[in-house]
Amino acid sequence: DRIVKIDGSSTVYPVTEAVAEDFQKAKKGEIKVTVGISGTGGGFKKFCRGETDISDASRPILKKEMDACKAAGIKYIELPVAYDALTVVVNPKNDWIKSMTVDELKKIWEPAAQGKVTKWNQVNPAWPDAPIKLYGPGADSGTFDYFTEAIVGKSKSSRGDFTASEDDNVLVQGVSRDKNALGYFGYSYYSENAKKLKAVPIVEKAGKPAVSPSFDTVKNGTYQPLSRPVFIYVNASSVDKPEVREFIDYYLKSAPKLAREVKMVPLPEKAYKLAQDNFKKKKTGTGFGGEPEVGVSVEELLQREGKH
Amino acid sequence: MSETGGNTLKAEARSLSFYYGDYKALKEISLPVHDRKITALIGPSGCGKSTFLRCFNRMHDLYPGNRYDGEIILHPDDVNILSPKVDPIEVRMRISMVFQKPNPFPKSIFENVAYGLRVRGVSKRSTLEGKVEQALRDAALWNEAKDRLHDLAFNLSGGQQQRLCIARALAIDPELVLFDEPTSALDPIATASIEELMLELKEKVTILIVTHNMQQAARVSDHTAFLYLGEVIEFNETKKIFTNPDKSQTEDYITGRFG
Amino acid sequence: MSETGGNTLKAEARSLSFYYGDYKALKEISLPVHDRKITALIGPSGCGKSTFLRCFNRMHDLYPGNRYDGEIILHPDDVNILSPKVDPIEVRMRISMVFQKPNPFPKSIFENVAYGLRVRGVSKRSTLEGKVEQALRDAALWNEAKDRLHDLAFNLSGGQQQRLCIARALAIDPELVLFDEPTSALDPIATASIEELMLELKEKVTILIVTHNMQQAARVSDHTAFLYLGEVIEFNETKKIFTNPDKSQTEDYITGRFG
Amino acid sequence: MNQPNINEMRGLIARHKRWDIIFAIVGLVCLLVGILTLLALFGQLVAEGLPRLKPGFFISFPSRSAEEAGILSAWVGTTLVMLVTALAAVPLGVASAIYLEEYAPKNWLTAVIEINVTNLAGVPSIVYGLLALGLFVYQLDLGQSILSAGLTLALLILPVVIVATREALRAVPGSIREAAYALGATRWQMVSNHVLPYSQGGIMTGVIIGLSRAIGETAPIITIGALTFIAFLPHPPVTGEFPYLSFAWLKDPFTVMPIQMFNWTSRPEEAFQHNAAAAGVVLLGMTLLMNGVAIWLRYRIRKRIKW
Amino acid sequence: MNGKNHRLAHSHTRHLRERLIESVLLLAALSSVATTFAIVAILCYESIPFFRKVPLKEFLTDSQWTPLFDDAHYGIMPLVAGTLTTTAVALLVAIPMGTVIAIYLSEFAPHRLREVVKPFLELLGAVPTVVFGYFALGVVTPLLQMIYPDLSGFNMLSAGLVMGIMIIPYISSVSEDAMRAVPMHIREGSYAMGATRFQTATRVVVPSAFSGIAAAYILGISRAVGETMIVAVAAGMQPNLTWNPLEPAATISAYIVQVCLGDLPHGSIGYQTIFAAGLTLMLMTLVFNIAGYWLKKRFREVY
Ligand SMILES: Nc1ncnc2c1ncn2[C@@H]1O[C@H](COP(=O)(O)OP(=O)(O)OP(=O)(O)O)[C@@H](O)[C@H]1O
Ligand SMILES: Nc1ncnc2c1ncn2[C@@H]1O[C@H](COP(=O)(O)OP(=O)(O)OP(=O)(O)O)[C@@H](O)[C@H]1O
Ligand SMILES: [Mg+2]
Ligand SMILES: [Mg+2]
Repeated sequence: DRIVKIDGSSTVYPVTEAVAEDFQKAKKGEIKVTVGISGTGGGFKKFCRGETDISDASRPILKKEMDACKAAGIKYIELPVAYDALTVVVNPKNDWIKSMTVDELKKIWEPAAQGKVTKWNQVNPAWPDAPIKLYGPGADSGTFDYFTEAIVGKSKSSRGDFTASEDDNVLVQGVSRDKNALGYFGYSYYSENAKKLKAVPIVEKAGKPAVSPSFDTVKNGTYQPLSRPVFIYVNASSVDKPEVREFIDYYLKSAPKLAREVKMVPLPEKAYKLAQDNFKKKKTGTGFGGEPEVGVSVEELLQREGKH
Repeated sequence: MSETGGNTLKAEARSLSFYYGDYKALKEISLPVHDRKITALIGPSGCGKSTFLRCFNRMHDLYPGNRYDGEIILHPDDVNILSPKVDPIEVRMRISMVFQKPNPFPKSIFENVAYGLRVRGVSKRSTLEGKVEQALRDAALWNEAKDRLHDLAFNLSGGQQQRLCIARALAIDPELVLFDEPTSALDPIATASIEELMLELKEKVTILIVTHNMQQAARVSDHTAFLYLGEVIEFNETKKIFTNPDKSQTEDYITGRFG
Repeated sequence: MSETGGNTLKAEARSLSFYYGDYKALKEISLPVHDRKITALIGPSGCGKSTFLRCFNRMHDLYPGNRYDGEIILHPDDVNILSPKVDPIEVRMRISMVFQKPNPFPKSIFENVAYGLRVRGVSKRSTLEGKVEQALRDAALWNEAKDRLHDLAFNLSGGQQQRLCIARALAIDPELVLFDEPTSALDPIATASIEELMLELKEKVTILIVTHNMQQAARVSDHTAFLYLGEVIEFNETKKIFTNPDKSQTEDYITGRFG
Repeated sequence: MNQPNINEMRGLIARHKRWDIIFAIVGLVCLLVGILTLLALFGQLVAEGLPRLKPGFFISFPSRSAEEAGILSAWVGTTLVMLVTALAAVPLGVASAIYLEEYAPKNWLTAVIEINVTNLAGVPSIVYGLLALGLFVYQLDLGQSILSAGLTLALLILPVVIVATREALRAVPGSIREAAYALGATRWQMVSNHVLPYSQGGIMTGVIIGLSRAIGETAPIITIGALTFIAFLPHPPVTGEFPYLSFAWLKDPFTVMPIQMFNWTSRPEEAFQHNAAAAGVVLLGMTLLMNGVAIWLRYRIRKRIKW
Repeated sequence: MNGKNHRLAHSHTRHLRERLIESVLLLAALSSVATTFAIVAILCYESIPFFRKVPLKEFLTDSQWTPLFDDAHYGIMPLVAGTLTTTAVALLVAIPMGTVIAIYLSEFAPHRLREVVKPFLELLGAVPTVVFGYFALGVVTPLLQMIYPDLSGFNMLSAGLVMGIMIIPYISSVSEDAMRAVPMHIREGSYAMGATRFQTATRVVVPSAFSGIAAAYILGISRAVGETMIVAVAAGMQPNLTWNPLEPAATISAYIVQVCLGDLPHGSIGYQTIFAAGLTLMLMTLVFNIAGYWLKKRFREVY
């Protein structure tokens, strides 16, 4: 059997699934593709044991995982495939929020706010004297890591007294039911539920304009700092298998269309080109140093020296 | 209970039939049960004695598919206790039963005997203790049981269990007691004391007893009915039945080698 | 089995004691069981008759806390069947038992009787059918049961169940049969046929029977033992025991009102 | 008995019977709460999923478009995984129960096994997943396969099967055991000819609630690697040529119904919620179907055996 | 008896066969012990590095559980409290209701109803727990909020209630079987004394079936302690040291599943916390079970 095995993050899953579906149809079932969801961490665990050909990742590979892969002699090609735009949302009945600055968000979410910042007017006196109800993803998720890094400035640094859920639909429900709610999660959950939610335009720095999340603002890089790339990692030795090669080619070619279809934001054309080059060249290693990073552009990333 | 004993009736079966599903185990039985007398039912195994007895406290109600036909009138109230309108619990409160196979509860000896009283709402320790002791004495079990009242009843011997069940049935002062072979598992001495007890009891209560011991029937009962294949072949005063039965079948049966 | 009957022994209890936990139910019992004879055990309820009988097929092994002391020698092998080295199953293959409370399996009548044979590896339909019929005839149940062989045994009357258990115990051609009050639930006619059966059986097998029916003991048994409070008070030929017992206790017991 | 006495007694009975009635009502209410919850859940699922319950749903593979997506790989996977689970858990569970109830001497080892069994029942299912990942997938090298998943779920429900079976065995009266032994039956004959057949009803209950639990489990099989997107079927267990049975499917990758549901419920698109609901309906249907035989057997057995 | 030698020979093979069967059965019974050992081994092995970093004292006494945050605290008590509270709520629903249903079905209901209803109740155990989770969140919580408007959207109460309903079949089915197995003649004894159904059920049948009912309870409790998805969806996933069921909280099992399926790298301290938490849960259930074992032993009735 010719099987391409993929596992990993649930954030990347929809894109990979879409590609896998079309790819199998295009190949008339000659090549089988399986896609699992076991989280970025679980995916890398299997990947670094050589059990999967490709790993979906909503964050770059981290030091521990790099070590594991190295120990097992596994080299990988890091390919960004789409953007995920973290969206800050409030209830549609919330009429006082027109936009928020990163600083305001930080004031709400930083660890020091725990138990202290509990009312809207503590953040901005123009806002009402009403309690803030916070919703966010669980601390185990890449989304949480990225948001804290981007807003608070330090990964995993957050207040703890918010309602966390693994399941973004639960967060959607929570925010849509509560006038005083504020939450954040992936763009696709916002865009599917745009009627029940209101996305908050973000002001990156004082003086910059407030930018709402959308395909365009993410793609052209103005929606900052809450857009992040998501990746697939390809096992370098699997590339020798023609089915994997064909699959990746297909992936990078169809990603712009399919990502959009599943409500993820495609990378700029140029980035896909670069990714294809990297893949052809079998450029292994990660552009990150095993540490999370905010605000890097994909193009820059793809040109960095790969670290192992 | 009417004040005089005499020849008044305590209960009366009127063309009573009984069906286990399709099987007709009792065939139009009519039988009087005299007040404060002992009525014995005899007959070969499988003839329907237990089935008949169990009609009196509506035990058959517990199983689906069983069906009564006809009546059992309980006096002095003159109610048909088989009528669906009559509450079987009321019937059972007034009529108690000792079963063919001893069936103690998985409880202590004391709790077994006290059970009927508790069901009747008695909970005062001293009343219970008094009644339990009296019942155990009546059933000739007190000496063996008094030191192990709080042992599990299952650890008793077969005969002891049977006496326990007798004690349990007596503790509640019933009007009519149904005995299904109460002494089958008992030795002669215990049997003697149970028979004595019955004779004493009959001062106050009516007794219906199934026995396959002809001597026992002859000794203790006032009236005897001979059942065969679900029918009453003959009913009469015990003396008459055992000396000069009307039917040849009866005679054959009781003069069998073991009369 | 030795070829001659006579006065050889089939089994022998030698200072057998038995404990239910701490309670000593049998006290140094010594008793011979003669080959192809009927030995009766009599005694008041709770004296240890069932306990003694159940030693012979090691039934007590099934429960924790029970303890034997002393020996039961089975002849002609001369082995102590209580020895831990002896496989209780082998003992039970040779010694079968009818219990005090009828305990049929929740299977059909046929399967109840056939079970012992199946355990012994018989599975030929025709053999089974023949043996089952014979056993049911022997136990005087054939007429009642022949049309409902495949009915559940639980739907039988008390006495019918008892006879079924007898048939079950006989179907396997045992060397020694233990009867624990086999006729207590039976009417005189059925009792007569079971007693006849025992007399016939004794041509081939040895019988140990517990009964509280003195007449029965007198009628069928060759030897009688009188137990009291876990001790053998007297053992002798039945004739002797019932006419001229050595001990006054025995005399008191058997001449009770119901001798 | 004189008249006042009878009235007193009637009063007593009426008081006692009041409890009967109260209890019957309370019982019925409790029952209704359970059944109504089920009906509410089921109704909700049906209402939401009905539009998707068309033949196409059963014969299509998952897809990014909710209307095209189906549960073919999921229901086939569930069927095969349940087959493995039942074949592993039932014999193992019943055998353990028989050992504990009929053979085990009353010593510390037995006590340990006994406590251990009930303790296992409380281990969260995800921990079984972790165990299975280490044991079946890596150590025994069974891979992320139907076999691994089936065995994992078998371990998961083992305690339920054992506990229910033990109680069923224990309920067989001692007199029946005595009767069998007295006829010369060995322990195993006694167990296999009597105790086991008479307790089948209770064993069935254990099997039913065990398998019901297994069929709805998600977490442990995700951990060992059930797949969410799989657009092909495992090897067929029955082949056209001799020996007609093939076991290649045991090692195949798979997905199961609850995972498919789980995946769909966490999708952002509303349309997938309908798919999830429809899959839920099918899953409950499959459970009833799977347990049908056991339910029917239990009904038959309980009707036949009364002590 | 000349067949004797033959019988002895036969007994030899029979003996062997019996021993063989016994060994096979013992092996089966030991498989569950082996499972436990494997689980404990895995949990211990992975939590050793965790306990190297986090002293046991902190683990047991710190009142915060934020191992995945920058400012990490490793106090297990919030999770323990969440687990115990949801379990307690669930049991307060499941034990009375399950028992009542069992008694009702076994002693009161017409047998048609019983045979139809039981399989349907058992279906409750088959509903994927995610569905229950959404039911708790989307139906039960809003209903409860109509009574207590202040109830937070995520709370242990509705998770516990729904969990209780889910566990009902565990308790009702197994106890009903146990009650049904009480021999009829014992019931007859009670009815013959004039007892009502209720009296017979509570005074004779339930005590006689005690061992089976206890086993059912233990199964139910165990299931509640280990239940994951309902709590994960409906209780808020917020480690919160509180015994108030009206508040949101997280349980050990929910925490484990959350981390297992998340994006954390394996082998990191954050990931290892799940093993320490799992070990804690094992120990907790062990304590329950040992207590249950002794209780059951003391109250066991025989017939
Ligand atoms: N399982 C047991 N545990 C404790 N004591 C017991 C047990 N079984 C019987 N006994 C006691 O042992 C004594 C002898 O009992 P056994 O059953 O042998 O009497 P028995 O002579 O057969 O009487 P019966 O004629 O009433 O059947 C009795 O006092 C009885 O209470
Ligand atoms: N539950 C039942 N279902 C079907 N038939 C039954 C049932 N119980 C008893 N019978 C049959 O009804 C007939 C009468 O049974 P019953 O128990 O009344 O006999 P009995 O006179 O008490 O006999 P015994 O002296 O042996 O106890 C018997 O033929 C018996 O087989
Ligand atoms: Mg009878
Ligand atoms: Mg006895």
